Amino acid sequence: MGAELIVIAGKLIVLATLLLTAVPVMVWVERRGAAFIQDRLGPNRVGPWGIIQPIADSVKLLFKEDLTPAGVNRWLYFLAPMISVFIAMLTFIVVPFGDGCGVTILGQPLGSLMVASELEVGVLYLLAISSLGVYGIVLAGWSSNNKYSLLGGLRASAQLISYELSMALAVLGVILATGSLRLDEVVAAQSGKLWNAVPQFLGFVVFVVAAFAETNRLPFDLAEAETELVAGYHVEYSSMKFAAFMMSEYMNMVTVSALLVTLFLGGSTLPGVHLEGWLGLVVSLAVFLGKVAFFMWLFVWVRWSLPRFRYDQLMRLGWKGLLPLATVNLVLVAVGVARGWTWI
Amino acid sequence: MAPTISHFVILAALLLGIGAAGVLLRRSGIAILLGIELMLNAGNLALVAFARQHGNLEGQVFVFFTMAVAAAEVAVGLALLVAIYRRQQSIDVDRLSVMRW
Amino acid sequence: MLNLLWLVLAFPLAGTCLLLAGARRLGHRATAAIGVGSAGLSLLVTLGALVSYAGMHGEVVTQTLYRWIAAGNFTVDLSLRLDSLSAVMLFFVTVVGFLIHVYSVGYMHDEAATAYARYFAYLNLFMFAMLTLVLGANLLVVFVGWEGVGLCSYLLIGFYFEKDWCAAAGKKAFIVNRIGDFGFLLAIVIAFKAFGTVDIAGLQAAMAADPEAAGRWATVLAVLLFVGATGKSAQLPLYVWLPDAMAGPTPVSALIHAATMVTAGVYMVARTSFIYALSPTALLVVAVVGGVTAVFAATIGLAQNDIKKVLAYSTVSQLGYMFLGAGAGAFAAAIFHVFTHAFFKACLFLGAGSVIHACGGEQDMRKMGGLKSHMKATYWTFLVATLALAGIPLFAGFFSKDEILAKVFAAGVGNLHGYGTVYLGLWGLGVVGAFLTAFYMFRVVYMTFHGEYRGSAEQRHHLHESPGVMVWPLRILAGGSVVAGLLGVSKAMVFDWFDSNWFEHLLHPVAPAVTVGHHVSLGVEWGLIVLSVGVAGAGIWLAKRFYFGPEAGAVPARVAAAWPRLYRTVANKYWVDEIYDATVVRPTNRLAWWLWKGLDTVVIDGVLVSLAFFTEIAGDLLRFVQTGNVRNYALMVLGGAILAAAWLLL
Amino acid sequence: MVMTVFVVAAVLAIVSALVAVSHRDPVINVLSLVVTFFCVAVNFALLGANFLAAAQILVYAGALLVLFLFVIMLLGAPQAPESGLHRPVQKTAGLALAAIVIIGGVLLALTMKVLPPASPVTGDAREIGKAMLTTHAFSFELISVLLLAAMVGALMLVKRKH
Repeated sequence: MGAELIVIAGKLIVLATLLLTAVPVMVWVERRGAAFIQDRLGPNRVGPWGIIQPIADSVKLLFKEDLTPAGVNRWLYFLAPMISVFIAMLTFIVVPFGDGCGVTILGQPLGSLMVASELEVGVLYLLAISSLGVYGIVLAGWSSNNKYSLLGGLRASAQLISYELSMALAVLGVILATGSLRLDEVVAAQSGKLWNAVPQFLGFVVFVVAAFAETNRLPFDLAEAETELVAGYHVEYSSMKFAAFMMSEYMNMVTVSALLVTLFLGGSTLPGVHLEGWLGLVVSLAVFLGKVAFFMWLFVWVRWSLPRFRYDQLMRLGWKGLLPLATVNLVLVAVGVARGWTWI
Repeated sequence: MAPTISHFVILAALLLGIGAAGVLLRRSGIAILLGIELMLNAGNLALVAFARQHGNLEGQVFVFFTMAVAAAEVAVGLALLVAIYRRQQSIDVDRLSVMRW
Repeated sequence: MLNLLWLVLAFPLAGTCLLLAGARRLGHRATAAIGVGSAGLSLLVTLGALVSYAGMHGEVVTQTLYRWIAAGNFTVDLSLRLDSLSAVMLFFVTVVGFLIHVYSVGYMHDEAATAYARYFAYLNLFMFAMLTLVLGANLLVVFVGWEGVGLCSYLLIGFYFEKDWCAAAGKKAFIVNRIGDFGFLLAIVIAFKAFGTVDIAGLQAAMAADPEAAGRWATVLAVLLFVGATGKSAQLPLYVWLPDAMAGPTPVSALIHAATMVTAGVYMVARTSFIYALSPTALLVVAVVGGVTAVFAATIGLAQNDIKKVLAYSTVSQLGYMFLGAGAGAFAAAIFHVFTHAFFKACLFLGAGSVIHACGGEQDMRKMGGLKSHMKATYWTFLVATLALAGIPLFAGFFSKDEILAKVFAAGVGNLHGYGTVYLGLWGLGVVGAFLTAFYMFRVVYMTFHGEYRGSAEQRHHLHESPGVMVWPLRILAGGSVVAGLLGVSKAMVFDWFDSNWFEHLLHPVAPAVTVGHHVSLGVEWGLIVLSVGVAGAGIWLAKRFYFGPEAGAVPARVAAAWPRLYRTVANKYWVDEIYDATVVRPTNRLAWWLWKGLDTVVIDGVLVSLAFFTEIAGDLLRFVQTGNVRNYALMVLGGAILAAAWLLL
Repeated sequence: MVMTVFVVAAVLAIVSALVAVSHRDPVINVLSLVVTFFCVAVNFALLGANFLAAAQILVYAGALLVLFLFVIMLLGAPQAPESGLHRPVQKTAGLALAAIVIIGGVLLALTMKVLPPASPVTGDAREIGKAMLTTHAFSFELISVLLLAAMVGALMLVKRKH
């Protein structure tokens, strides 16, 4: 019991560190990346290549005045950023971010590196928890008592509900091919054959597009849309509450990227590589981080490359584009499974 | 001491009663719909409890059907509310008695 | 190749779907490509299948696509059956069908794009249905094809549905066909009831296994099937729709109402010949109906002035010959006539279409004449086909018609089933029919192609030979009308030198002839041949005397004047349509009217109205319970639920 | 341990349910109902229905209540004026009925035979799916038709007439 708890606690610490470290790193990557794409320098004063800049930013945010506008619904106004961060962190615990490779700590096998490894309904849990993320945004928009925030919140709720559907359908294809709701089994099932992204290319594409919508990133950041809604749902927020929204956005990016990697790109495995012991553990972690890093970069890349969709275009894409595609993917996978095609 | 089925059923009964009170006493259409949702959920809880008692899955399967019905009900109910609101700028159901006789 | 047999059906069906889906978007070119292409692909697959089938030894090939119906012990597979009989049908249906598709490209070219697409879609659908009918391995699949061709026939007859009389003709064809179809359906039901299967092979096996039951049911089954055949193949008394069916575009008349669909009845009789072989009565019925129809329709054909109407009655008459042959037990001879008839009658219709096309839509022969010099290719092909139809030696119709007459004569002399005299009488009718056929066909040739042009000056200016896509099918079909007969030269014609009747051999395993022990001697057979040639020659001579030269038309006018009543009777088609109208159509209408006004309006509506009235009163009383308050309703619902729960629990 | 979880969840569920039906702010109503549903999901998990627990959160908290919030915002948070017409009879009868429901349910729970829980059935997704698509296939189809009808109906109701 004690050893088990220690292992779980260890995993939790690793996880939280990973997630929280990812945020400043991503902020830096985003700013430097934007600068690179727009052919300018970006932050370069604080530390070498401006590496310390995110820390300076957070210190600044921490010491800003925490403003509570008049006429807001205090409770909800306070609750909204907390919900956002909480949900963003909660989703990660079922993602297998590495392979234990038979390593034992205090006589306790590490197993697949995720916190809640005994959860049979991992994928469903993920979908369920991530579907709650919308509450943070909607409540922020609502409680601010500001028409821009309200519009942002409204848009966010409609958008998230719409895209969650396509996303879930795309995930269903993977589940169908795997035959299990456990994410570590999804990874294990991919290690012996093609990664899911190949036979379920449609589902993969749908998931990637929906991922952008679910994280409220360009080209789908209609909820904040600074050029029309000022800053959307968090227009009234300042100081650490604002920082909380920022953090949750970046954490969501990490989660979604990790999911993409897990569901469609073989997770922490590389085809043809089987290592044992600590070496295997380190390599698998590195592989996973590498894959996730690629998608994180993709988020940045796309943000600074594509213009924003109009709202009706967004909805049309979601309902008339992605949903049918995801359905087609699901049907194809179902046919494949029914016919016993092993490669699917 | 582990909770027995009775505990769950009592909880379900309480939730059902609270939901029923909400439906019967509130005048806001949204509150009424929420009360109905609560009642359905209480029913679900009882179903799962009974399924556990009998050791089969029928109850759980039925809960899924209930969820689907709840989803359909909410969709139509909210659409009705929107339509009503457009008509008389209010969702007070006591103002809806113009269609009698 | 044989396991690709289903493609024969799939291509036309795919063509239909494409054309119907794209009717508004496809241009003429694309439509023609899809329509003709699908028929062509079907033809290619057919030829491939037939080549590989030819390498076998006449086995029956069945291909089961899937189990269609499974209900208790009643199972029906969607399965196809290829044997020598269906192979013959398959061959000429796809060949003639493809040629007519090609011809239609030119003939229908003036239609609007959507109508053009619709036309080809229907034509492809017809091909699909007809091939289903031919290839079906059980009666139910055959019935699907049977109904399918009926539907296409209806759609295509009413193709110009904006004209009332075209739509009416379509409806007439459909309704008359339904009467026959009902007989067919009854036969299927009885077959299942009596033998527990609707599969053709299964039925045959079941009847062979239980001769007693087979003998009991054979006559009923055979006659009901024949009722179906009279509808589809336009025999007495259900022939009336076919002449009206000429309202459709001419290629349709050629394909559906001459070459393929109308022969479906004959095919069906040959297909189920094992039933007919067991029932002398049914055979006699078939023979009598066929023989009488042959002469009856031919006499009507004498006095028609619409070129397509003459051909229509000729078709009815020739179908009569086929049934006459089948009724004499010579199923192979009947199918042989179906086969040759497909070529020359399609050729005749397409030739007529070419003529009509040239005359700007004119169908009345009294306004034609002298077209020979304007359209050489049409004239020569038409003439070849006419000679074939008239039964002039070396042309296809001679061999097949003569074969039928010889078999009927043999049946008469051999006293088949003890009905020898009847068969002899029918043979006499057949010979008369042959004379009439030669006469009215040459009447058409002389009135249309010889003499002076009698149409308007504007039409004369317009006269031209048809384009290549229309002429080439004519040439190919004319070629077929010459050579098709060589497949079944009877033994007598080569002086018993060798067994030259390849066609009969081919079909013998599938549809064995009902034979009589008596053998007609070679001399008598030659006598019959000479007689029928002489009769045909006499017909041609008479036609030339009546309708050729400066005196053309004078003699017939004198004849008509001498017997005015007879002439009017024949010209008005024996008033059959009028009789049907008075005895069937109008009484039915009146009955329906009474049912509507009497039963429906008074009795049924009355009950319903009074029910509604009482409900309304009850509602009037009960509506005071409705407070209009939603929460009140909720209260009642919950109270009721509690009461119900209490009642259940306590 | 299990009992503690149950008690906490049950108390929280009842309190939040009370808030959900009694608070005047519809947004608060919805949010406290989210808490209730969470607690019910916890109860599902306690009963071994893990899959249902996740589905409960996904469907109710993730979709249905968001829809409620969406509509509330769309209508600008209509605060129903609970003044005006009072209906004392309605109120009394409503309370009485609710009380009957509760008392009846509790009595039923206390008097019913509590068997030792039969072999613990875990609500495995596979088993539920199989049951749904085999024994209950007809109901499943019916539900799908119902959902379609609801979708069409909702669209028709809110469509603006031009």
